[in-house]
Amino acid sequence: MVSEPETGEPGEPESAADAHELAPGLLEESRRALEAVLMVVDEPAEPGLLAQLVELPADAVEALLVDLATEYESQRRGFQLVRVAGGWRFQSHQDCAPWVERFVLSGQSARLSAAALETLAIVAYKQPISRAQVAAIRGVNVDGVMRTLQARGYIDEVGRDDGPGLAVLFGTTREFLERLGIDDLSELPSLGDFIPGAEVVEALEQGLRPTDDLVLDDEGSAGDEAPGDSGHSVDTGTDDPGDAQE
Amino acid sequence: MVSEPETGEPGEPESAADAHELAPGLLEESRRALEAVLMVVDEPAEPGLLAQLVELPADAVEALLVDLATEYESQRRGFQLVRVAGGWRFQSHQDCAPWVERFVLSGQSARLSAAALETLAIVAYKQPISRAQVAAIRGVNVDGVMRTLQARGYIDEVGRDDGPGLAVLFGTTREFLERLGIDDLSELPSLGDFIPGAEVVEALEQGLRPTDDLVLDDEGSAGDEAPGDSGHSVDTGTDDPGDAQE
Amino acid sequence: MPSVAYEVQTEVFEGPFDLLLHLIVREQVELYEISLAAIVDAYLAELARMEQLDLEIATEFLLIAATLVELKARRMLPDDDEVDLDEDLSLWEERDLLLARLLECKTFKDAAVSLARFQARAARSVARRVGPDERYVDLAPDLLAGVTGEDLLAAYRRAVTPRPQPMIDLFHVAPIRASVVDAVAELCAELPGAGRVSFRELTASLVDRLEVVVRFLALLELFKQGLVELDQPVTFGDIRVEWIGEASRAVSVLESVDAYDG
Repeated sequence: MVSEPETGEPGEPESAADAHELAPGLLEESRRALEAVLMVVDEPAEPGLLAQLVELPADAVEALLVDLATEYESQRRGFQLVRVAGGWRFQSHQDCAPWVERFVLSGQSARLSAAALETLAIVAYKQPISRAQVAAIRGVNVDGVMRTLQARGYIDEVGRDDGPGLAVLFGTTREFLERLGIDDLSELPSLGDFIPGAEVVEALEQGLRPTDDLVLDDEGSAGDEAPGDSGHSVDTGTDDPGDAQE
Repeated sequence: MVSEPETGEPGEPESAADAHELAPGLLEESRRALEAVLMVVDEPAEPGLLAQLVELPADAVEALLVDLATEYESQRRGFQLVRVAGGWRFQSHQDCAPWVERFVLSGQSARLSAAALETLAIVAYKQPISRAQVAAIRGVNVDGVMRTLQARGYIDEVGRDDGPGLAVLFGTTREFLERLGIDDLSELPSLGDFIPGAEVVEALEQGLRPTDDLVLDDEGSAGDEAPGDSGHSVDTGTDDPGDAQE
Repeated sequence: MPSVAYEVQTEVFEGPFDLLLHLIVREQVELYEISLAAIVDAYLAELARMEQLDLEIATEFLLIAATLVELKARRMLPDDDEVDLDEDLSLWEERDLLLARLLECKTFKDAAVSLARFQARAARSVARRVGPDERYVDLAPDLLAGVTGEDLLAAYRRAVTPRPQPMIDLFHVAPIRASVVDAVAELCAELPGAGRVSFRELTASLVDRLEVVVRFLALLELFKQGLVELDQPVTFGDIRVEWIGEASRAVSVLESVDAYDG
């Protein structure tokens, strides 16, 4: 129902995206959608997902993105659209690195991003936990964030899951405790009777199915909701955090 | 294809930033620096901070940002640069909401209940205010609602009452401004705008009149109960408490 | 006393003001001449129906009930000179206080609606909160500076709070353009011979709210044209739909309907 009939307008066929013979209106709508989404995602967005989003063939999306990147470059924007780690993202332009460094050094941004803090919090409260489980809870790929947290020494590998995948399990470090000014994990504020959403419980269960709930229980985190009582098979709708990170 | 915008080419001196008579090269450099830095801020960046960073007067920076925002709008970008909660930030364009909603998990879009909204309104307009004062206005215990609002970052403790009880006083947060999309509290409509109209006052007055006829002559003038003339068409302006949150 | 057919809907009233405002402002506007007695009775009835009240709320409800009952009693007294003027005055004072509180409460209710509107508008945009990328990570001295356990807890709660599902796979992502014309056509095909169906059934397969709204508009259109019978036995209940027209008239309907675009 979307497909605007191609109007006779030939335009300039030299652009890569135009080569796909998309109607100009649709093209602009798609371009805007891509810009909007890319502006707010906190991990590089895979072309496949973007293609689904705008319902265009992957190569048309790729062409649109290349066009956009060129356009920003020619407008000498302070940001650029780049392809990294298999996805696309906005970042500050390399030419402007000194400004950004200055900003970062000013201490104004010397904090974890909201996304990173959430990830860290999940690891802190649910350790030991695999990357896939964290991703399932946050609903996005967390590889980059987890790498950053590990590089900064806040989290580290603490073992492997017994399950078939032998997933690496993460936990917080001594350094983390020191930064927070506490002696051990039991000093973290208790989760109390806070009940997370069903899909979170599910995500945790999924990942730990082979080893069952023991793993969670002998860890100090207070107020864990009993994994048992969430047995109601919740339909999470999209249980594909797994392929979100692939 | 996307209309090729005018690039940094100097030429139209009508721009607000140009009015500051900055050399075109410097201007462009500053513009790029701002774009680069705004790309990495995770909360609205205060003009003062940005000004310090690019070493320009704050009003010149402000003018540059206004120009940039206009430029993105005219280029029909999928993102926009906005001033909110006392600072500047990039965000996805509101026109693109349908796409972004489907791609990005935005935790903050969970809606507030009618009770929470009313409580929030009281805090917003009467801050700093204690829990007990809010409860007195609403006529119900508000502890739970206040906790929720605090946990979700809308309100926070801002001090203590001087009175004997040293009651904790609450106010709205910067996040509240961000979520409402306003720059500061003065952008909220004045509370006076919501004072019930004459019809409502009359209905209340009428409903709670202790005497059918006028025992106390100087109280409530006669003849205000002409049922005919105020008809049914009175718009009370309220929604049902139940569906206000939809 | 005329028995006012008073049905307080099974709403949850969030407090005595909520209830009283509902009784006076909403109902009275509709029925205009409602007596104080009826309001008081409805209020008391509602109070009786509330099974569990915590003490604090109950007290507030009861205080107001007391004022109301007093007002009602005063109104029913024969209007002679025996009335103690002091008592009378204090009753007026109480009443005025109640009035003032009701007005204040109403004011904030309306302000809340306005806040919700702001919020809904702002929610159409999502902020970029990405932070410096990995190129800059090593520059910052301490990423956890100023972060407390409470911040961490808040972040955890944010992270595990249910949120809208990503719907990439389930939705056709293109903006929905539903037209009433199309919906009328569909209904004209579906309804004749279908007997009595419920609106819920008619919209069960629709995913987007706009589509449901458009279907509803289409139904109203058909109703206007006398082609369907609509019936809603319970307020806010399901609407029952029955085709009463001839199938052949459907075509002419189509031409008279405007197109709505999402």
